[in-house]
Formats: sequence, structure tokens, C-alpha cells
Amino acid sequence: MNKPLQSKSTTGSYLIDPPGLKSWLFTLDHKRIGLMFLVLVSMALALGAFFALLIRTELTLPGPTIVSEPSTYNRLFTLHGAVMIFLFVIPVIPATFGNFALPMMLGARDVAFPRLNLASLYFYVIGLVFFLLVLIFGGIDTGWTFYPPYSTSTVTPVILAVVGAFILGFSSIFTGINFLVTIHTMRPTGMGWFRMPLFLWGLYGTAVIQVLATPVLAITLLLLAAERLLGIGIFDPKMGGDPILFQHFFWFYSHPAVYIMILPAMGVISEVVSVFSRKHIFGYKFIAYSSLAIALLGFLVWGHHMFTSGQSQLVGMIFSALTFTVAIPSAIKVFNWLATMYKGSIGLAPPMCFALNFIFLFGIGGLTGLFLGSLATDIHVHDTSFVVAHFHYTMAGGVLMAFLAGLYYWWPKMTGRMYNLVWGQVSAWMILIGFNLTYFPQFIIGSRGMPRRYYDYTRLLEVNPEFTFYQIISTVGGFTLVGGLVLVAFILLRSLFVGAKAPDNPWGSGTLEWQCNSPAPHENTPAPDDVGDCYDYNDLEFDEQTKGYVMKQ
Amino acid sequence: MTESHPSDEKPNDGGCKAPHVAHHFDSAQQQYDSAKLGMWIFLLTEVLFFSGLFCFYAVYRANNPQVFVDGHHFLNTPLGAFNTVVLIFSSLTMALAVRAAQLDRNRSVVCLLAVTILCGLTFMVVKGVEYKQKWDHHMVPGQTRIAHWFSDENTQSPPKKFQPDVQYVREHLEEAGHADLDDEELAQRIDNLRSYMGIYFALTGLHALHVIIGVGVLCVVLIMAIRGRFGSHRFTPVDMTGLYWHLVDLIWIYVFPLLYLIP
Amino acid sequence: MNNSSPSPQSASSGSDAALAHVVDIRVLLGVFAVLMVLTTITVSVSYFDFGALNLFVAISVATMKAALVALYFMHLRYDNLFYAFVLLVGVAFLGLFLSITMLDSVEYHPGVEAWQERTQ
Amino acid sequence: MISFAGLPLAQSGGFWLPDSATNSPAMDPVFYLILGICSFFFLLVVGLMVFFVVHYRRRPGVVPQKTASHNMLLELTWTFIPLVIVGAIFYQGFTAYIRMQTPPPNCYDLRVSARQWAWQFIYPNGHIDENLHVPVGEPIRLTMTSEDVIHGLWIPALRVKMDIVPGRYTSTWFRADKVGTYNLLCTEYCGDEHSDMLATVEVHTREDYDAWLKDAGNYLKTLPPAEAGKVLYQRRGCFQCHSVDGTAGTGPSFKGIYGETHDMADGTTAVVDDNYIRQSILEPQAKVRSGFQPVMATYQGLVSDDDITALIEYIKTLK
Repeated sequence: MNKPLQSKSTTGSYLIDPPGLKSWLFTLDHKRIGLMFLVLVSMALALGAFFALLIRTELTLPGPTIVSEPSTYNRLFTLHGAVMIFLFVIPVIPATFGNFALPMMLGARDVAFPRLNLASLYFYVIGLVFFLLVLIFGGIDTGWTFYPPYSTSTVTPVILAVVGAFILGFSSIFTGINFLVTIHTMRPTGMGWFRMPLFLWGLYGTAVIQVLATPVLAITLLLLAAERLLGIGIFDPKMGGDPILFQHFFWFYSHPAVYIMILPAMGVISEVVSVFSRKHIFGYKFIAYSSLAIALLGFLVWGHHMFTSGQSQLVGMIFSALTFTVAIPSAIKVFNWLATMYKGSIGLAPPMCFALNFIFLFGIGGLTGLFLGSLATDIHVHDTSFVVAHFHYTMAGGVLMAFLAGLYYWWPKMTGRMYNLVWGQVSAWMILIGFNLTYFPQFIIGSRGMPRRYYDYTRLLEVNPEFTFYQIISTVGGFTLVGGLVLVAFILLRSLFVGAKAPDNPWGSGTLEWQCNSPAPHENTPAPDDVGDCYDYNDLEFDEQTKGYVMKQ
Repeated sequence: MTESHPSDEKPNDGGCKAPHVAHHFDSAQQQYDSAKLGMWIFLLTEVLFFSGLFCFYAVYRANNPQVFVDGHHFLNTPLGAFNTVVLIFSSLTMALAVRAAQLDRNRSVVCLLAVTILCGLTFMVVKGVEYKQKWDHHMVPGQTRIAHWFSDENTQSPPKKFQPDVQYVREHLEEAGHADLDDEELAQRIDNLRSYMGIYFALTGLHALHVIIGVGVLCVVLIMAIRGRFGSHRFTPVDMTGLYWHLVDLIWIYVFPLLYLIP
Repeated sequence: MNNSSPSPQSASSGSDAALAHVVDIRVLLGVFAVLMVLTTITVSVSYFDFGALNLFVAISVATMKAALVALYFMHLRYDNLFYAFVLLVGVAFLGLFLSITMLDSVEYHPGVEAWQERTQ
Repeated sequence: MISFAGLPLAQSGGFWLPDSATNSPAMDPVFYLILGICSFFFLLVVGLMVFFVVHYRRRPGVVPQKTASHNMLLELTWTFIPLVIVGAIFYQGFTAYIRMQTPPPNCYDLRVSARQWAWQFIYPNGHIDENLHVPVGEPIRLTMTSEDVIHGLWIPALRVKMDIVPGRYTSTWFRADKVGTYNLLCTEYCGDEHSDMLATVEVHTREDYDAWLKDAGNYLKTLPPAEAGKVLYQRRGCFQCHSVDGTAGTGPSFKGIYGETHDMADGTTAVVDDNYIRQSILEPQAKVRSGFQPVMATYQGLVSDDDITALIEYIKTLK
């Protein structure tokens, strides 16, 4: 039962209260920190997408096209990967929507440690600066994975990038600690664990991974830097070290890290699917537990990145078996979302369009993961464009779609403005089509013989003349996809100037953050004594006057 | 700590909270519990941070046991044992400081924190003596490079070599019962020592960094104690620093036998 | 997990109740004495060679010491069980990381040894 | 140039996998099995999704119907059915992997040495070649190591892939059942010329193979030194970094280099003579020409004195 809140906040919008630049720079308000993160990660996304377009354009035709040197191309794909992973997909949803919505969804006044939260923002900025320095000093060419001994012998500024990633790790850990503690100690009296919105379960699972895995990345990067600077004999075989050990260390973080990326994305989709179907989410507990299951199982599968690396066969088999178990909780979520839509009243506003895109693209991404988890097939497709396509379907098709769904969903609450819904739908179609054109051909060329991280495929054409055709399709798709992203940016920025004033609850959501004014007031409204079921929409009805949902009289 | 804007100070529910309870908490207990849970999760990240080094130690030891037999002869066990005692004693004084803070004994808090800081400094001095010995015999991986960073020479950075004092290594290995090593075998063993010294400096170095950070935080807490900021209901900073300091002790409890004691 | 998390309302009545347990000073001093004894033991046994047992003895003694520090100095014995759970999760993940990585490297080590023999 | 040969109609083999050159492609059935399962579930999920979106789309006056918000039986069903399916996939992949990874007892052994950015295949008679020549229908085992960074050996037509790691040996095996020429590529990113680190697999009949091997191993004796040097230049992969037409690659071009004096990175100068070339092959980092990175790995122990002499003679001819 949703009960109207007793008192609306008396403070002004968080955007203008308190006023002034200084109040923004030193703010402890989670909503402002979330909004600043949104600006920063969007910049990182733009930078990463720019590199992606250069890579795609280069690969369109065989031979050098716009990038004349392989060394430049290698720097491009490394920077694309590093920027997208460390600066975009890992922080994006927890740092923006997590920060913005988590305390409000809990009915708390702020996260448990607001200063730590601000520190997280500034560590992100410092990390960003380090990556920009890498760019200024000519870029690195190790791939985002920093495998030694290449990374200990290349002449590019690896240390700068390593330090940057190290600092971003702190940012991530701070967010994780904050969310864990906030969810544990600051839930209101009426909200038990299984009354929390599912987005919070996603964030909880993410935070668990962030605090457990990120420190291992930190030590790995420190050791890599020490190896490169001093030769301490850990990873470089010339000094008596073991390069496979680095891969274990690296993937112990970096595999769970993909769940850092996808869990909050799934949380967003759980919210959106339920709200826009006007149906209670189906199988709440299964979805909640599957978030925890993914978080924990995610730690047991890192070796599937190493099936052909020289890892022992025994360990390969163990990891393959464990890898398949992690497919189950993801499958459960997808089935539950479908069951939620069953017999609903499905409204196709932009957030829902992107949620549907998510199910479509993540479906392909998740299912093609079966090829990579299975030992025999992984031998063939490992390190090919097939893998590139797979992780773009999960990471971009998953996280980016959920980011856009969440952005369209929370935008009215963040900015107090409505955007053009029809153009929002157009952007969803454009991105869906562009995405599939870009990455589907890469499955085909990958399994047919196209390795990843290849600057030029001229010499492969003799055996595989069809590659050129697929690469052209892929590039056309790439430009469509980025065009779609630009359209999204245009629609949303335009709404800031000409958008209608947003109602308090434009979508009819039951979670607490929609019970306050839009844009959210500076002071969060504390939760009522009886929080009720946030997926119960019976009490809400559409009000023609405000164009939003209100409590039934 | 960053500036807090005015509205942060406004108590939200009519001033029934104690003044040190931040605006977003309902009660002092909630604030204390949050801080403590946050601290424990932070300690969890510290455990996993060191796990990488312990993992490397285990892997390297399992595959090259001989290197560890050789290597531990180069460490000074009495100094390590002394440092262990110092660190455990500092843990005791830290625990006592927390207790004193809980019981409103502010002067005891100040004294006990000061002793803890002194122990931390003693630990660092002893560690410095050990490092100096290693440095004098060129036992630091990449030593020529480090020396080059601190010299005024404007030449190209030298290669990352490990070239310890051969005579010194030979003497130590003879003490350990390897009297008749020919030159080739000695060179091989010296080469293998690089990874051992690598793990030694990585483990003790990162631990020492934690001690330094701990001492720094303790100094801040000490100043707060001198200014009388603590009492039976507001001792969170002492308690949290204590937890951190105990963890640093806890890690050393493992590092010491693994590096210094096991032959 | 619901019950083990610190409850927000347990002391909302005011700030009169103590925030946490105060450890008896005799317990702290006693623990310190035991830690010193254990340190003496572990140092003195290191002068004798027990072969494969060396590692076992050293780790066992260290674990006993660590447990004492965690239980009494870090108040785990008196605190919410959830904190102990957090610490144990850390140890468990360390174990997971270490055991699988070690299993693998021991498995593939013959390939490294063969190479070392050939090049030396 | 976009040629129409680029259309996918021209692709050989199936739609997904290239032609197989081996009769024991344990991988292919597993690949198609997973593809079938994936396609089924994708169509199921997306089909239901589209059906729901169309059928239950929001219309005026139509309200959502109340359904149960959970159903334990249903949820356990869609937990266990996928579990059984992925278990089956694991089992298929696992057994195929065992077959792919267990070499038969009577393998023909070849050694592979990879370096930035060339392959060296070392044959039983000591001959080193830049391409892989194998007899048809016989199991071949490759024992591989790298001299610098991690590389990866992939022969798509034979479904073989294994990383090549410095400081240790890795191995893999295959059996080629069709005479022909196939691609062999590096799949582990290894630096600038990664995408140029290609070789071919030449599958011969046993007689042809024996004849080739006998012939190939003899060129140092049968050819004049300068021509033998040219063969070495090709086969040892020198061409990957050093051109003979004057364009600078990763390393200096060999054209007209003999007898010239050059600035070194450390500020000295050196004359390119026999001793300098010998030193540059055996200790490449000793004197690096200015403007080039010290990236070459040593050939110590990989080339004989006769090889070096032949190479010097070849370089002398490049005016």
C-alpha cells in the first residue's frame, strides 16, 4: 500500500538550494554528486565513442585507411577499452543513478558517509585526469588488460594509466562501502530487506563485488608498476616472474567487474519493466537472490578468460563448469521480467523502449556467452571478433541500454523537465538497429577467422574475401549507433530549455523517490512509518491536470 | 574534511539528537554502527589488497622452495621479532586507549595514543635499519634505477637489474650450509633471489606504508584527544583508528613468520 | 542477514545507553601476555627444522594470535556477529583466490621447469 | 576497392565456421549444438517479449489484469531447465575439449618459437622455417615458446588455438586431413605488427613433405652465401622489421646499410661492418641506432655462424 507522505519538503530544489558554484564543488548532497557524476561519465562515454568510431572507420576497408600506423591504431583500441571500462561502464550506474536515487529510495536523508561520497567523485576526477595525461603523452598500446611482459616492455606511458586505474579503483571502493553501509544501517523501520526496490538489490550486489574485487586489482596494478619500474621478478619471465600469474590476478578482479557493470543495470531494468507494465514485479525474491548469486558466482569463474592462455587443463575444466552456473541467475531475471509483462498494460515510453532493447541485446550477449564458456568452442573463438561482439552485446547492449533507460526514467526527477517522448522512441530504434548492424557481423567474421585487435585484415582476404562486406556493414552500424547516442543527448539537453515542467510522478512509479517534488528538493523527505509495497500500482491514477500520477482519493 | 554547508548543521527532527550526530542519522547509535560497519568493510578491502601478495608468496614458494630456503637467511630474525613485540604492544596500548575513551578518561587516552604512536615510529626505525642493510649490499631489485632517480645525472635511466654484493651473498649461503657453490650455481641462485627480495620488499614495504598512514591518523586523533573531543558517547574516531591499527598488526603477525621464520 | 545487521532503532531512545561494550582491562592484559608467549614459541621453534611441519606450525600460531587480536582487541567477541562475518568473508575470498591460482600454477609448472632446464 | 568477392555469398564452409581441414573437428558439432540452443531461447524470449508488447500494449480503458506476483513452481522450473541445459552443454564442450587436447601417442613433434613479429617453426633436422609445413593425416604436436611477449597461435581451418608464453613451453596438437594451404595467425595482441604476424600452414603428402624438408634444410650448403642469406632473411622473419627497399620499419632498412656510419641512441657512432652486424644479431640492445626503439630480441643460440655469414653477404648485396 502506498500512502501519501504526510508532509512535502519545504526546502527548494536541490539544483538551486543552496546556490553558488562553491556549494556544488563542496556539496555533500548525494543528488548533486550523482548529477556531477552523470556529466563526467557522459564525457567519458563521448570520448570512448569517439575512439570507437576511429577504430570502426579504420577497419571498414582493408589496408590503412584513416589511421596510417598500426601503432596509432593500437593506442586507439587500448584507450577505447580503458576509457570505456574504467571511466564509463564500471562507475556509470552506481555513481549516477545509485548516488541520486539510493538514499531517496530508502527514505534516508543521505548516504551513510557523504564526505566519502564526495571523495569518490574527486578520485574519479583525478583518475580521469590521469587518463587525459596518458592521452597527452601519446597514449598507451597494451590493450586495457595490461598483459605483461608486453606492458612491462612497451615504451608507452603504462605507469600513468596504471596509476589512473588504481585511483579509479578507490573511487569505486568508496561508492561500494557507502552503499553497503547505507543499505544495512539506514533502511527505515518499515522497510525490511525484501521490501527494498530491486534496484537497491542490484546496487547491493555490485557493492559487494566492488569491495571484494577492486582491492585485488589495486595490488595487481601496483605490482605491475613495480615490475615495470624496478623489475621485482613477479610477472616478467625475464626476471624470474610468471606472466600467467598476472592474468589470474587481473581476471580475479576483472571478471567480477563485469558484474559490477551489469548488476545495477539489471536493477534499473527490474524497476522500469514493472513500472511501465503497471504490474507487480514477478518473483521478487528470485530476482533479489539472483543478484546476490551473480555477485558471488561471479568470483568463481575468472579463469574462463584464460582457456587458451597456458592455464592448466584441470583448472580450465573447473572454471568452465563454474562458468555455466552463472548463466542461471541471469536467465531467471529475464524470465521474471517477461512474466512481469504478462497481462500488464505496457506503455512504450522511452525508458521501457530501452529496457526492451536491453532484453533483446543482453539476450544475444548472454546466450553467445555459452560458446565462450564451453571449452571446445572457446578454443576456436577465443581472442576473435566473436568475443568482441559478445562483450559489446552484454556490456554496451546491457549497461549502455540500462543507462539510457535509467537516464530517460530519472531525468524528470533529476532536472524537473520532460523530454519529447516520440523522439525518445526514435532514438531507441536507431540505437537498436545501429547496434545490431555493428556487432552482429563481428560474430560471423570472428568465428570465420578474424582475430581481435587487428589493425589490418588485407592478408586474410585471400582465404576470407567476405570480411570486407561485413566490416562495411559494421561501420555503417557504428555510425548509426553513435548517431542514436547523439540524438539522445540532443533530446535531453533540449528538454532543459523547452521541456515541459515535469510532474512529481510522471511514470506512476511506486518507489519513494517519486513521492517528492520534481526536481527533487534539497532535503530528502524521510520515509513514512509504513513503507508499503513499492510494486503495487493500484493506488496510483493518472491525473490529466498535472500529466502525472497521483494517489487515488 | 570538506566544508559543510549551513543546512547540514540543521537538526532535522527538532533537536532531540546529540549535537555530534550528523544530520542524516537518526541517532548516535545509528551513526556509530554505520561508522563501524563501514570500517569493517574497509578492513575487508585491506585483507583482499594484501591477498595478492600472499597469493604470490604461496605460488612462488610452492614452485621454488629452494629460493625461500636461501632467501630467509638474508633477513634479520631478531630485528623482526623485536618489531613483532613492538607492534603487538602498540596494539595493546591502542585497545587500552579505546577503553579509556569509552570510560571518559581523557588523559589516559592522550598518554596511550602517544605510546602507540611511539611504538609505530620505533617499528619504522627498525624497519629502516633493516632496509639500510639490504641497500648497502645491493639487495634491492632495480637499485641502480632508484639510485639514478635521486642522483643529479641527466643520463638515460639504467636497466632494471638485480646485482647484489656477490661476496655478501656467498657468505650468507655458506652460513646456511652451501659452502661449495661454483660460480655458475651462485649466479643462478642470485638470479632467483630477485623474486624473493621482490616479495620481501613488496610485503614489508606496503605494510610499512600502512604503519606510516596509521601513525599519521593516530597523530590527528591524538590532537583531537588533547582538545578533549572524546567521551563515552563520542569515541568513534579512536575506535575506528584502533580497528585499523589492529589490522596492521594482524597482517604483520602473518608476514613475520612467513618471511623471517620458515626455513 | 536481516537480523544480523545493526539495528537502527536499538538506541534511538537517546544517547544514554553505551554505544559499545567496554572490555575488561584484565582481559586485554591477559590477551597481550598470551600473544607474547605465542610469539616466543613461534620464534623459538623456528630454530628447529620440522620439515613440512614448519609452515603448518608457523601458520597455526599466527592464526591463533590473529584470532586473539581480532576477538579481543578488535572487540569481535562482544560486537555484532556481522562484523566477524565480514572479516571471515575476506579470509574466505583470500583462500579462494590463493587456492585456485596456486592449483593452476602448480599444474602448469612442469612447462616452466622444462623451459628452465633447456635454457640453463 | 570493394570487390564483389567480398559478398558473403563467396564464403567457403558454412555460414558460421570456415571450411574444416581436419576430419576430427570435435569442436564443430558442439558449436552447432550451442547455436541451436541459443537460437531457440533467443526466439522464445524475444518472441514472447514482442507478443506481450503488442498484445498487452497500453490502451485507453484497458487496465492491467491481476496475476500472481510469484509462483514457486514456475520459477523453480525455469531455474532447473536451464541448469540441465547448461550442464549438457558443459559436458559436450568438456568431452570435445579432452579429445582436442589429448595428443595421440605417436605424434610428429615440431617446435615453434614466436617473437615480435615472426614465426619460426623448427623441424626435426634443425631446419627453421617461417611457415608451418606438415604431412597430411598425421598427428602433429607443437611445443611452443616465445622469446619476448605473449603470442597466440591460431589455425582457423584446424580449430587449433594456444597461447605462446615466454619463460615456459605450451603445447597443442592437430591432424590435418586435407592437402592445401591454410592461414596461421597470431591471436594474442603482441605489439605494433600484431596484425602482420601471419604464416601459412602447408599440408603436403608424406612424400612431398619429406622432399621439401630435405631440400629446405640444405640451402646453406647448396646455395651461394648471398642467396642463402636472402632465404634466411625471409625464413627467420627479418623482413618483419627490416625492409630491403629503404623504407624504415620497426628497425632500419637493410638497403645500402653496409659500410655506412650511423648515430647510435647512446650518442656514439658506429660503422655497419661485419662485427657490427654480428653484434646486432646476437646482442641487439648493445648498439641501437638513434631513432629506433630497443625492441629487438636476441638471436643468440638461434642462428649459427654460417647463418650470420650468409646474412652479412646478403646485406652487402643490397645497394
